[in-house]
Amino acid sequence: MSLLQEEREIILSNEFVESFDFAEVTEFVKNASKDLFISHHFKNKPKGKMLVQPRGGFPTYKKQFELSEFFVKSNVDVLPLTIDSNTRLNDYATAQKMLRLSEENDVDMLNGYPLINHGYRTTRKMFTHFNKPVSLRHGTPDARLLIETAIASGIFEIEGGPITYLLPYSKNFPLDKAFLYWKYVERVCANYSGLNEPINRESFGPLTATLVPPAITIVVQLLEMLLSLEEGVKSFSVSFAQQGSMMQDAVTSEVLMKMARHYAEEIDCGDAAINLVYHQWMGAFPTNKDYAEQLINMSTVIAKLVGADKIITKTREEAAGIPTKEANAKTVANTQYTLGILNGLPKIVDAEEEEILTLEVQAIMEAVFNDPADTLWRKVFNCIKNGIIDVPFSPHIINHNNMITIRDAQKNIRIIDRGNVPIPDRCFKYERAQCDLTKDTTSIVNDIVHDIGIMQ
Amino acid sequence: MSLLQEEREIILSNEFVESFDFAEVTEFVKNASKDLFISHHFKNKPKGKMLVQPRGGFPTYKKQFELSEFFVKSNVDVLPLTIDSNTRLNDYATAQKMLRLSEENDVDMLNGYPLINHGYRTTRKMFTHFNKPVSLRHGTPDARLLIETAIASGIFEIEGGPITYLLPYSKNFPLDKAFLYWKYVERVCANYSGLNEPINRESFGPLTATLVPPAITIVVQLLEMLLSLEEGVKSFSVSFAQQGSMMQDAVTSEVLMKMARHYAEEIDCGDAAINLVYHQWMGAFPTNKDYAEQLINMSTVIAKLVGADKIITKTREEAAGIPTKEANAKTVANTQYTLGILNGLPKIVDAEEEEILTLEVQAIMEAVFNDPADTLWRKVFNCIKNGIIDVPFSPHIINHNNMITIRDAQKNIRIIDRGNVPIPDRCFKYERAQCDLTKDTTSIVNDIVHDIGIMQ
Amino acid sequence: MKVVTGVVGNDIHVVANRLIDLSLRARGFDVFNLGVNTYLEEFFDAAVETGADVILISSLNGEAEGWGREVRAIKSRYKTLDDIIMMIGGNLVVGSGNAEDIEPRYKNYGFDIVCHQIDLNTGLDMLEEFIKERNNP
Amino acid sequence: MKVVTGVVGNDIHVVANRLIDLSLRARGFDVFNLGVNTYLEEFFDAAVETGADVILISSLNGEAEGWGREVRAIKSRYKTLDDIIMMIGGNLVVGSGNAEDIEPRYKNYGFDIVCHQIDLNTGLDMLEEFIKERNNP
Ligand code: B12
Ligand code: B12
Repeated sequence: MSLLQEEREIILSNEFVESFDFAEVTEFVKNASKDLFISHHFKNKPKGKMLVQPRGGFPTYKKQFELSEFFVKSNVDVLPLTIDSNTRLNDYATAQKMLRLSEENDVDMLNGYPLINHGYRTTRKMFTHFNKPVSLRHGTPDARLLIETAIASGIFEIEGGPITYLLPYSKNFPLDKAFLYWKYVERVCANYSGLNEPINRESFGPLTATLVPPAITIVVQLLEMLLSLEEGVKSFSVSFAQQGSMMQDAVTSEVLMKMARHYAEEIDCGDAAINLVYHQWMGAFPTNKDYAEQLINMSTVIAKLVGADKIITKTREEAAGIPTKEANAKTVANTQYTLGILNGLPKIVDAEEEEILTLEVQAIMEAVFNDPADTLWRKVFNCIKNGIIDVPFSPHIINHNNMITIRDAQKNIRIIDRGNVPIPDRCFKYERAQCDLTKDTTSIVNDIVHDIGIMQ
Repeated sequence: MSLLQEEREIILSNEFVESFDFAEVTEFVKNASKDLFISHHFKNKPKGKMLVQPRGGFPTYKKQFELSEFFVKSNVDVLPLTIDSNTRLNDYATAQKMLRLSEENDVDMLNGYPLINHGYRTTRKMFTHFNKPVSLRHGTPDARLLIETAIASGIFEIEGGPITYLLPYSKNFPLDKAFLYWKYVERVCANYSGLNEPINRESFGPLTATLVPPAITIVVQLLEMLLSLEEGVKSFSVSFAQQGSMMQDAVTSEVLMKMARHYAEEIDCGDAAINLVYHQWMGAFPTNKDYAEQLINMSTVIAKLVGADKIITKTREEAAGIPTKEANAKTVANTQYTLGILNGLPKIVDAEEEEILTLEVQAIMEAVFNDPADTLWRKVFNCIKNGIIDVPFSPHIINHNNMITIRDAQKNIRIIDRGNVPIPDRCFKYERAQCDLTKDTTSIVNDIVHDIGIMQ
Repeated sequence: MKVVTGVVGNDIHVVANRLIDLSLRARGFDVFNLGVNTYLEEFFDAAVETGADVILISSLNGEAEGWGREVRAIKSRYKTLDDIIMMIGGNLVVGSGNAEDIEPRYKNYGFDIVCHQIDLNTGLDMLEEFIKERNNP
Repeated sequence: MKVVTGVVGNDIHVVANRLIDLSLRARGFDVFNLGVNTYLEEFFDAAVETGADVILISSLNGEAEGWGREVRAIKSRYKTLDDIIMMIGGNLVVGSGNAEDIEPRYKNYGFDIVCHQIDLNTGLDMLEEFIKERNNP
């Protein structure tokens, strides 16, 4: 705790940070309303009820307040707080300037809420007023200060992780640093978790949302979960986004949840709550907005089929640009309605697919554990560096980009080139057998191009 | 054939009927484009492709032509032709008057297309022009003349049947007459079926669309199919509408198709093609049009899950009133899009539910076959009269209305009072066991009221 | 209190009719339910026969307008029905229409209570209110 | 023909960039792909270094406008780039915008070919057309 304290002091010594009164923050968290904790809702919600959360963030307090108010009226279960991109890059000076401009004129000069500049004393007023759980969406590799401020503000769910907020979002931020910064975040979350209900951590399973095979998604989810539980976090959400084949989504959810529980127990963290979050389709959207709505509705149906605890929504405006708050509210209302009328959902199983996927995940996890490094984060770091973990379409320079995936006739994502990822031979043979690989290279490339925009 | 010929002459001797040239009609059917026959499309469509059909009909030739043109542009697979209600009641004089008024002014004085008054020579021009299969939607107990005219017009799919077009649509039209009039229809369809591709007959499975239990729906489908195949029809579509529970829809489809094939073989009609049609939700609709769209989209997903060969669409305007052609086109486009992105659908099974439903259907079918009457239609007639077949919420005076159904927690429709329907004890016990029947009568009545509008 | 109810014209939408029957009974009315597909004369005949206080008409399929226009003419032929409460509800036009136009029009046709796309229980509350006010003006 | 390509600014949307790379190669271009998150200077530096004929810039996340305004100023510092073909495409504004306004604005910034929300293959056809016309005016 003393090392943490030292680090704390360093990150707080910043001219844009208000003075932190940690004793007061501790008191606040201790006595905070249970309703602010999403972990509390996960624990107590009626069986089968899925929490609905939209996306959104505005620069000024006033506009963010109005957005939240609008969302509360629109029957959201979880409020989002999306952070602007300057704050994400720890550039609080620019954020400050743009916030001023946004407040003085009536134009939004930031693409999210600059939490550091507003500070926790102000922001806490907003969220204790609404008394709904809030989820912090950022994308920040060094989120240490951000998370301190968030928790002090009453934001008790933190999205992200060293892998999922880095590989899809960055070209060259040093990965080892990201691991260390996130270690700090986990510890802070863990420390506060003893005071009241636990702080919930959520991993960002969609990754690049582009032809990522389920084995990679699951491995990344499991590793971020383990890195978090290791530090003492007691409530964790694994997540993934609609993949394009219902069957593959069902199998992914099954394997993900089984393995998550298994590995949590392996490290003696069986007492932690593990939740499942499903993202409505995160890939390229149809430009026809009516079609976008069909796609979104289908995502909701699948979310229920796979038994998600929370769903994160998209809007009909996704292909066009930043959605209005009305579009967001409409999606929430539609999603809530659909969840209400989804009845008699069948259990879906595919024993062979489940076995293949389980073997793949086990093989990659084993390779990670067998890395000679001393700590888990170093093992994971090495495995990304040497391509044992390889995320298709990651823009990051450390990522190998040697695994190649395409869709089979049923639109399942299949691995046709495994790069350095230790997919067992039997599984690899199975994956390739599902695809038509007799075509020439040009046709296969055309297939990949088509498969990216599969929902268009 | 000579008896038929006699009957033919009687129904044609009507001042509103154009003179029929049967030799010419026979030649026309013999040489008609295969594309006009839905039976041809059912046979040759790619595996898994579902035909999409909207609803709609207008009084004047011009408006009906425009509607069809609009539909063709909107990518429908099957054109609808909905008949006006005067024609349905064989009141061709009123239809004629209203058609004149509609043509002279710019107001639609009829709620559908008065096929008899337009005649087959005119109407055939329209449908050979578009060269798409057309489905005749009427609701006529005595449809003899209508079907002669339809087939001569190039309309090679006829919806309805003596039970499904009577019990939901009529208060006191004599049921025995309906059976005889439909026998004529089946024979005409059968006779024309030898000339080219078969004429397809389709039963109207939704019935009253209100808490009809699957056992009744299936029995009625099977009986109308048998009455049709008996007369020589070679292509038949059974149908049902979304019921409110996915699992129950899946089981219904499974049992319906298995039993349909079984009973067809029993009467040596195994060579007939049997298709499955799914109706998007037919019950009370939400007044919120966005919600209506969610519901419709969900229907499409289920249609694919149950493996339908054709889907009949609803619009977001269902609760409000007659939908515009734009609303219809939008639904078709959305449905086609959704069908296109529905991939990797899992197979759904529930062995226990399937067994229970199969036993119920078998028991009712056996009771029908055991009726002492000499012909199948008389047996069916007797069984409706004595309540062995009982359709909830039928307005017809012959229907017993003694079977009471409610929804269980999963929104499956369950029989809690079997009336005179021979539901086997074991099944009846199972059905009741799914429901909470400890409540008082008022609460149960309130539940039923709520269950009717389940999708609202 | 005696109520004659039914669905007017060639309309066969029976679900609301069944619910109206149940709800009226639950509120203590004596109900004479003529069911669907009932012509105007049949309502008046039944009212005379049973000595009803209320005629409660449903219409769902868009036919109401046509029948509404004939109410005054037909009712005037029945001497004993001057005081009967006339009520209509359901979907009173083809398409959706709007209540502000529809209500005065139907009052003009001779209805005391007009419930276009109004929920059943709200409608029956209106009926009970109307009866109370008439009894204690 | 040599093309330098990449995604401008802090934009990390990489999918289009990978497809552009493949498509240019398929059409016979020599491709120098700088990837995502590439600043304006880096494009020009690479063009000088490789002797490129074309700079093809992508922008997806709405940042293009900010960078576009600086093109003339920065490019003028490079003596040898007067004849280079400047092309930009993707999603060139925050939100959807409309192409009629956007195209002239970007031409004004110094771009020869502007493809706001235009399909990749159509855009590359435009490029080849442009090259042909320039060679045989
Ligand atoms: C189920 C249904 C059918 C079933 C009916 C089965 C049966 N026998 O009952 C079937 C499939 C057979 C059918 C057939 C037809 N239908 Co239909 N049907 C419906 C549907 C989907 C639901 C009706 C229902 O049961 N609702 C549930 C009950 C509980 O609600 P409700 O009827 O609205 O009643 C509530 C209120 O109105 C109110 N209420 C009713 N009466 C009164 C009276 C008073 C005093 C008060 C206070 C309140 C009140 O109380 C009820 C509870 O809140 C509606 C559309 C919708 N609403 O979603 C179309 C609808 C009513 N049908 C319609 C039509 C046109 C037809 C057809 C003519 C054509 C066709 N589509 O085939 C045929 C033939 C009918 C005929 N001859 O009249 C139209 C009417 C159009 C209009 N008014 O402009 C509708 C609106 C559909 C549409 N958009 O086209 N239909
Ligand atoms: C997948 C995706 C992501 C992934 C990206 C993974 C990765 N590293 O690539 C993730 C989830 C990480 C992500 C993150 C973000 N995203 Co994003 N993302 C998308 C999404 C859904 C699909 C993009 C895609 O891959 N399309 C498929 C490719 C093939 O199509 P394309 O990129 O449009 O390119 C085509 C054409 O534009 C054209 N083209 C492109 N360049 C050029 C150049 C020329 C010359 C020509 C001729 C043609 C051309 O060719 C391509 C093929 O036809 C879009 C929305 C959509 N379109 O549906 C949003 C979207 C682009 N993202 C957006 C935003 C704001 C972000 C974020 C800033 C915020 C956030 N939502 O978290 C972050 C951070 C990104 C950053 N720093 O830049 C916005 C941009 C808003 C705007 N322009 O107004 C969009 C539109 C979503 C939205 N509605 O808000 N995103």
